[in-house]
Amino acid sequence: MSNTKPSLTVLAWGAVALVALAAVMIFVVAPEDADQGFSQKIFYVHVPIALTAYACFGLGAWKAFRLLATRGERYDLESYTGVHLGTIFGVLTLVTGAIWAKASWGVWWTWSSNQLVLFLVLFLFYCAYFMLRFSVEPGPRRERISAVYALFGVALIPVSFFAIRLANDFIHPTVFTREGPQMTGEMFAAFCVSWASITLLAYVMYRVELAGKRTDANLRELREALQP
Amino acid sequence: MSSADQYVAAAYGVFVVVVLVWVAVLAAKLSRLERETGELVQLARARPVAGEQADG
Amino acid sequence: MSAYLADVAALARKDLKLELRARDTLPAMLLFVLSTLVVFHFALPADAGEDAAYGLLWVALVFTALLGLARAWVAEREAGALDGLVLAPSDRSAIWLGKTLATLAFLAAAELVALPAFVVFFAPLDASALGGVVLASIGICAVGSLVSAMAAAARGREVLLPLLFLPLAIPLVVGGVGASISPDPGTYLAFLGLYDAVFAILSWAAFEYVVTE
Amino acid sequence: MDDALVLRASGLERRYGSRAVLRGISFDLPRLGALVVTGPNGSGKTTLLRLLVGLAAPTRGTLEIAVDRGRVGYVGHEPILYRELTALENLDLFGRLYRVPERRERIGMLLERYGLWDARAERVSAFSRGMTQRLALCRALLHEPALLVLDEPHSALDEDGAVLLDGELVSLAETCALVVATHTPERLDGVATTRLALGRS
Repeated sequence: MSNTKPSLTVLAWGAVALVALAAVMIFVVAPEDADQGFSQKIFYVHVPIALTAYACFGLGAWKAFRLLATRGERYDLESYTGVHLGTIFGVLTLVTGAIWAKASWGVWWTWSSNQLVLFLVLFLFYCAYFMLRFSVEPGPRRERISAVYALFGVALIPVSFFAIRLANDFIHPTVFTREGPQMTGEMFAAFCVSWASITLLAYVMYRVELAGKRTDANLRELREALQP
Repeated sequence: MSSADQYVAAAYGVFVVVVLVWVAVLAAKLSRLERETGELVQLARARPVAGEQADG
Repeated sequence: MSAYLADVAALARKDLKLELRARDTLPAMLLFVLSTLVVFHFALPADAGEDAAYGLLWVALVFTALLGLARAWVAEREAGALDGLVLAPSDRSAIWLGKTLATLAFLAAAELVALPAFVVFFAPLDASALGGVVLASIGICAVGSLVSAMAAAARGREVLLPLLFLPLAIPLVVGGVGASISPDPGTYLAFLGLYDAVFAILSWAAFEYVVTE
Repeated sequence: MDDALVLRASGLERRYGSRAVLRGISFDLPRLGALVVTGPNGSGKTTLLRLLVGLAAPTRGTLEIAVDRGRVGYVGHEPILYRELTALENLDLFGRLYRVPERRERIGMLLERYGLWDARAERVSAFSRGMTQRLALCRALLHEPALLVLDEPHSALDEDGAVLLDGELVSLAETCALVVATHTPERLDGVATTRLALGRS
């Protein structure tokens, strides 16, 4: 079937170019932050990765919804890959966030950073997604249950964020907020390029991983068909 | 390297490492797929071609 | 609509009848919540403030609910009874609603024992705290019934259920504890209400896809 | 699908992961027809029946059924009853869910006809396999189905139980369409209008 999507190679090269441009923008063009100094550079990778993780979970949920709405068999692998990639970027968000917390406040973990805590909750939730998926027999039942769970995940994101903000009111009355640093033009440009590059990179990874999983499935079916 | 530089290097380093690990995992899958397709080709060749089977 | 509610009532009554006959879930939940509170007494340092006690009440309630949820679909799995319910012409969400109400009844019974015991052992509970318990219990049973139905279709379901349920229960614990200790419980009760609305509707709509192919 | 048919399957396929349990199954079933499905264990008989009653969805192919869910009766390998409820309680619950008119009378009549009236207040867990099978049949007939699907109904019955069932199938065949998976097709010769032999896939 003709694949109307932009070809993977074009996207891959695009991602490489964009990441290179982002690196230049971050380390050369963007000035150093006035008060945080050089460690503020982590901002340019940590926040885009977090936003990409949200996007992947959203993609996984959207494909899950399509699976439930149209019984389309192909959406299961797409939802699974989306959630898988979202979890990878989620872990990356936690790690880079911890490094930034260490650089900024000298502690590896802080419950007052709402976004970090949210990613911890989501990490627990989506690990359970894979536990669930691997303990149900392959077939329509597994696809539908995984899809429903992926949809719950997306509903959990805003609810948990609100809950964590509420929780911080009584765990740390003195809420330690760090508003976004006042960004100069170049800083903001560097952030946008970095965000675009990481999002595109994630999409390329999604397409490559999906191709791998589809080939795997096709091969199993072929092997079973050719079996004497 | 000042401590700030170390942390920035660590953050970007982790990002690059994770992407490379992902690439390595994909590479492993690719080589497995290559081996499996090879086996399937043998299986396909071993089967009598459908046409011959008719009068075989 | 009344036929739908009649189905829900019949299904919930069936669960209560089975439980009164087998008496294997409710007594276990009552003893579990009491022994958990006693264990917490020893777990808390002598000078621990009341806030810590409220936090532990919610840990006790969540894990007691988990005990009940682990047995939620046992009767349906024996002898393929769930297929019978799925085959019936009634809307499949009635199966979920019936199970949610039955589980809520068991959890309420356990709370009738746990809350007075908590007041005696630890600290007083005001109206907003009780409101928090009621609202959170609804959320626990609504989401829990669906999640335990998912786990029922999997191998290793006893291990899987807590993993699936606890992340979803975190907002409920935040709301419940907040309603107990915060000077301004209103926002927490409103948040619990929002959670119940969102996740009850989601569970109600999604249940059909969990039990059919 | 013209209305003389109650069931039409074309190119039905069902796959679990990569394993195809059913492939290329096609048949039609007239309104009052009786389909007898035979085949060794693991040939997909149970899977096909679960597809027909809607407990499973085909991976490929189409299945048209002229009967809605409320008019299908199914007796599977599992009795599909609550073990800790009594016979009466089981039939009462399913009777409500299927909105059976004059539920009590119909339950009494069925229990009487299948020799379970005396055991009506006993729990299914105390039933013998034969009694459980008969109660499962009562559950499937409770709402006067237009399509009755039976998965090896004779397997748990003793000789006179089987003879009783054969008699029932003959009278049932006049009022509803039948699909019976069996290892003893000869018992259904008088009733069968269509046959389907599933080979080991």
